[in-house]
Amino acid sequence: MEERIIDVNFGPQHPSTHGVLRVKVKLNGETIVNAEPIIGYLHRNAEKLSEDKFYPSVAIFMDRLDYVSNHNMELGYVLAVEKLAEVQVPERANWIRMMVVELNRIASHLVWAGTMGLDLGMITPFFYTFREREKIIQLFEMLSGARLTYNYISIGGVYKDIPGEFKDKFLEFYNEFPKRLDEIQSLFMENEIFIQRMKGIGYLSPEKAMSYSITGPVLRASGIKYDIRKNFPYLYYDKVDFEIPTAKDGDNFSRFIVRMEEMRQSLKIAKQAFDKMPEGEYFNPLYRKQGLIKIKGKGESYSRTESPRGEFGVYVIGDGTSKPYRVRIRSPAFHALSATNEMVKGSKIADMIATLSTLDPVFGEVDR
Amino acid sequence: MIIEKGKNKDGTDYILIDKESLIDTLSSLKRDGYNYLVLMSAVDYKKYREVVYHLSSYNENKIIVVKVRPEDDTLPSATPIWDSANWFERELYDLMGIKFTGHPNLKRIFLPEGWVGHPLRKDYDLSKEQFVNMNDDGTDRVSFDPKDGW
Amino acid sequence: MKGIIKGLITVTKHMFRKPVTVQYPEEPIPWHTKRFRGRVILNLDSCIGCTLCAQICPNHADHMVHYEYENGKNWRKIYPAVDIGVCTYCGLCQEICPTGSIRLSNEFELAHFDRDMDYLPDRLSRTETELKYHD
Amino acid sequence: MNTIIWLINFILKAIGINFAVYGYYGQLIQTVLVDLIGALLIFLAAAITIIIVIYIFRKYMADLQQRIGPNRVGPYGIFQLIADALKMFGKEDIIPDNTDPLLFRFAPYLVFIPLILSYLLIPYGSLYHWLIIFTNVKVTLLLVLAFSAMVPIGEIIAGFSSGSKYSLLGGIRAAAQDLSYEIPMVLSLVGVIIVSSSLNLYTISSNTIPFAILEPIGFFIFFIAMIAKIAVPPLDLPESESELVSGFNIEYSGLRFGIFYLGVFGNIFFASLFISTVYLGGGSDLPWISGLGYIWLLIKAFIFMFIFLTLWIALPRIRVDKFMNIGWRVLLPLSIINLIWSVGIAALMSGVI
Repeated sequence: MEERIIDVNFGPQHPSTHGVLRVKVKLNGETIVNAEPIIGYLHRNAEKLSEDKFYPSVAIFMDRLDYVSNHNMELGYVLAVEKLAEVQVPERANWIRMMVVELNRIASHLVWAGTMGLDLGMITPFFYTFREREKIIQLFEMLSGARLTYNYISIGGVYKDIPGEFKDKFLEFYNEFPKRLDEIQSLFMENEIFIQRMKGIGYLSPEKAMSYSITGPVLRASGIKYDIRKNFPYLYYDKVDFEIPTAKDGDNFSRFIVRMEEMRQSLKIAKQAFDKMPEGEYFNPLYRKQGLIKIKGKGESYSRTESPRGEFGVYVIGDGTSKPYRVRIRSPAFHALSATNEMVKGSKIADMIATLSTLDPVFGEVDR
Repeated sequence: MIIEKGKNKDGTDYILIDKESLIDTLSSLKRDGYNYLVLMSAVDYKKYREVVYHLSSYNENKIIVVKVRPEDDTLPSATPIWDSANWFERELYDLMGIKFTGHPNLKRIFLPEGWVGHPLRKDYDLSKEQFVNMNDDGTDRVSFDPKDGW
Repeated sequence: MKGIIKGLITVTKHMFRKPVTVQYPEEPIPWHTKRFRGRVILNLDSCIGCTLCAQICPNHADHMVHYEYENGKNWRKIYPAVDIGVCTYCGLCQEICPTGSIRLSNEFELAHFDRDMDYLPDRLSRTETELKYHD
Repeated sequence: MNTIIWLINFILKAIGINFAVYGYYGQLIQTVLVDLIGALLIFLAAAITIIIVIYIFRKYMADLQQRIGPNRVGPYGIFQLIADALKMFGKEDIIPDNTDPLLFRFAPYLVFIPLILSYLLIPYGSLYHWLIIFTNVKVTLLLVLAFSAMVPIGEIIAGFSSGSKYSLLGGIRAAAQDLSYEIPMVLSLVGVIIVSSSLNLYTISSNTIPFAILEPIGFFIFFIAMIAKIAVPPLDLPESESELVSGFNIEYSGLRFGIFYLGVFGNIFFASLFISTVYLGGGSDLPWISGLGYIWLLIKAFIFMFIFLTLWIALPRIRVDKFMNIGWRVLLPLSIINLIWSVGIAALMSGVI
């Protein structure tokens, strides 16, 4: 029989591309011969926009990068500016930051779990994960007054202190969440169809993962124990007790296991941060009120943080004015996406969808 | 050849090298354990442009910054050393207009083909709006006329 | 087969749990806090026209306009106007205001019958409830 | 004589429409008229059933997902489907450029009409008490199989004539899936035919011992084949929303899309009726049991429907090649084993052994 290769464009409007990814696929029947991801449909050039804004205003754009883990994005930027402008941060603020960042990691992974279920044709886990995420968002709303774009972590601290009723809600969430997570996991983990769809699919070797600069859960699922929180501790990650889950196989199923386990570890960190939080100031008064436009720095600094998708870095260059000269963003999912062809070549269309969903790209951040 | 050595504000070491020794330096650094290309960025300092490589390691806790100033905006490509340099270099070409010789697929990555100018340059003309349309054969076309195309 | 049945049981268990959705316009939102960052509101009497809010605004939603209102402190008679269409409710204007005259209320029901998104100082100084009554 | 036809006849005569008095041709006209009204009623009944099934499905899914479900149109949202249908009628019927217009227009009816026709073939009640059987020819099972084999052809035609690559892939998948479930399904039914030595659904369903007990393997195969036939998750391969956007019906809009949509739910309910007729029959001579046969049938069918819906809600989609593997490498050998098994049972029952 004669082989006929057809070109199919998956996306930019497609139910399972997590936004506006377009994948140009060459298909032989249902087998993928070549897959070329094309990005840029959500490009806003946040790097250029940042250049004529004051330092605190740029944090607003960071919120819009990875719109499911906004606190992590803000933290990356704020740490870079704090290094640049030599800002002192009170201890309590750092603990609060750690807590919200870890809670946000859970929220982000929950979104991922739900949408991965949708990609595989399961409708129900999506509702359960979003129910849990809603609780986290309500906690965040209690803290910052916004539901999605928080603008909570500020240069020199955090904007508002933890309110009184937060403790009860947080402890309620802390006690209930592991049970709910087990429930959600039981829908996936032992399901034979799910295992068939995930085991051995989308294999990424550790060498290739390193060559593609992949970080985060995708790298750890390939068996490399690399986490910025352990390797280059920032905030107080060296003072809390947690583990970095890894898996050996490098396939979709390992990525699933790693992320599921990471949620449990994050909850552990958030609880420790909440317990270890000292009383005291939660912001540096020098950089509040009119101090917002007095943040100045000369030189360059690069901050490395572990976002839910991997290493999120912000490279800020200041020229001594109160506006940054250049802001450069390293987005983790960008690199995970660049290895798509490596993972999906030779597999079926359905496998490509599953693989793309385990990479967990968020296009606000990939396209910037 | 190392022109300048120093420390950045965040405490990392940086070296400024010349364009000819870039590939040699990068591959020798990779042999020394810097096997992780964290970030490639380009900065427009008006008088000259600078390409910055952040290198780190997956096994050890170290980081180094390599800077190079390309005259006439061309640099040798680092794709043989790291696969991730592929998209990094496409991005730098797209937004800063730095051409990498030896790159397998040097196309714009974010903006449509045919876009006029490179937005991250400091002399980019922000006053003109550009409109993107699709030709009949599926390629992109850019024009300054808002009424053009559909 | 065992895993499939386990999943089915998990799903069926949820039949006996209460729905978590809130029927919004009829029921109030139970978690709505006082801290919620809603529409910007301006106090005309204390504004000194320092333009700091317009400078810090990341989207240039906040801009200064001339407005005839005498409060004794604002001798240039310029007051902030906010284009609600591009406002991101980040709260930086509230943070930077030296007199506390611009702040974020917790009103979020901003639907009107006209499409005038640009809130001039006069409109900005009144709450949504007052505006609705006025309509 | 059928109860419903008798009722129609009675009502017609009561309001003064009676051609039967005008001799032979008058009687013929009367019969045709009564049959036409009966067919219309069946069509309406099927449409209403489908609407009820969709409503139940939405509420049931909402319940399992801790939501409320439709609750705006009418009390408890019961008129939501009518509102949806009105919206579908109001939509523009778009026919894209590079389609085959005739086949494109024709395909939805090829899916829907056989489905409605196959509703006519189910024996709803007993032959002796409250007769609610519309057609009782000797080969109803064959007719049902013939009608249900037409449905995938409609899907394939829809997929191929749309002129879109997604729908082409959906059409190919529909063909592949059709081939891999239909042969085991028919073979498992052959077992039933051998044991009951009849092609009539009424005779099969009034077998004293239900076939689910006599032939558990056949029942299992048939159950899986039914999930594949109705093409809902976990086996909604031709549609597979997250991979092929909407599969074979991607280019359809308005009323034609609505027909496909109704077809899915009509198929679910028909599959539940079919499986409970064939495999969970179990007739009885007692009049208070067999006289209320349609109630038992409905209860069984609803149980099966809820099983199908729960599977839809809870399970991920099987990959297309894996399902073909299951069809050819597991179900087909199993159905041949089942065939041998049922020959043994038939011999045992007829006293040969």
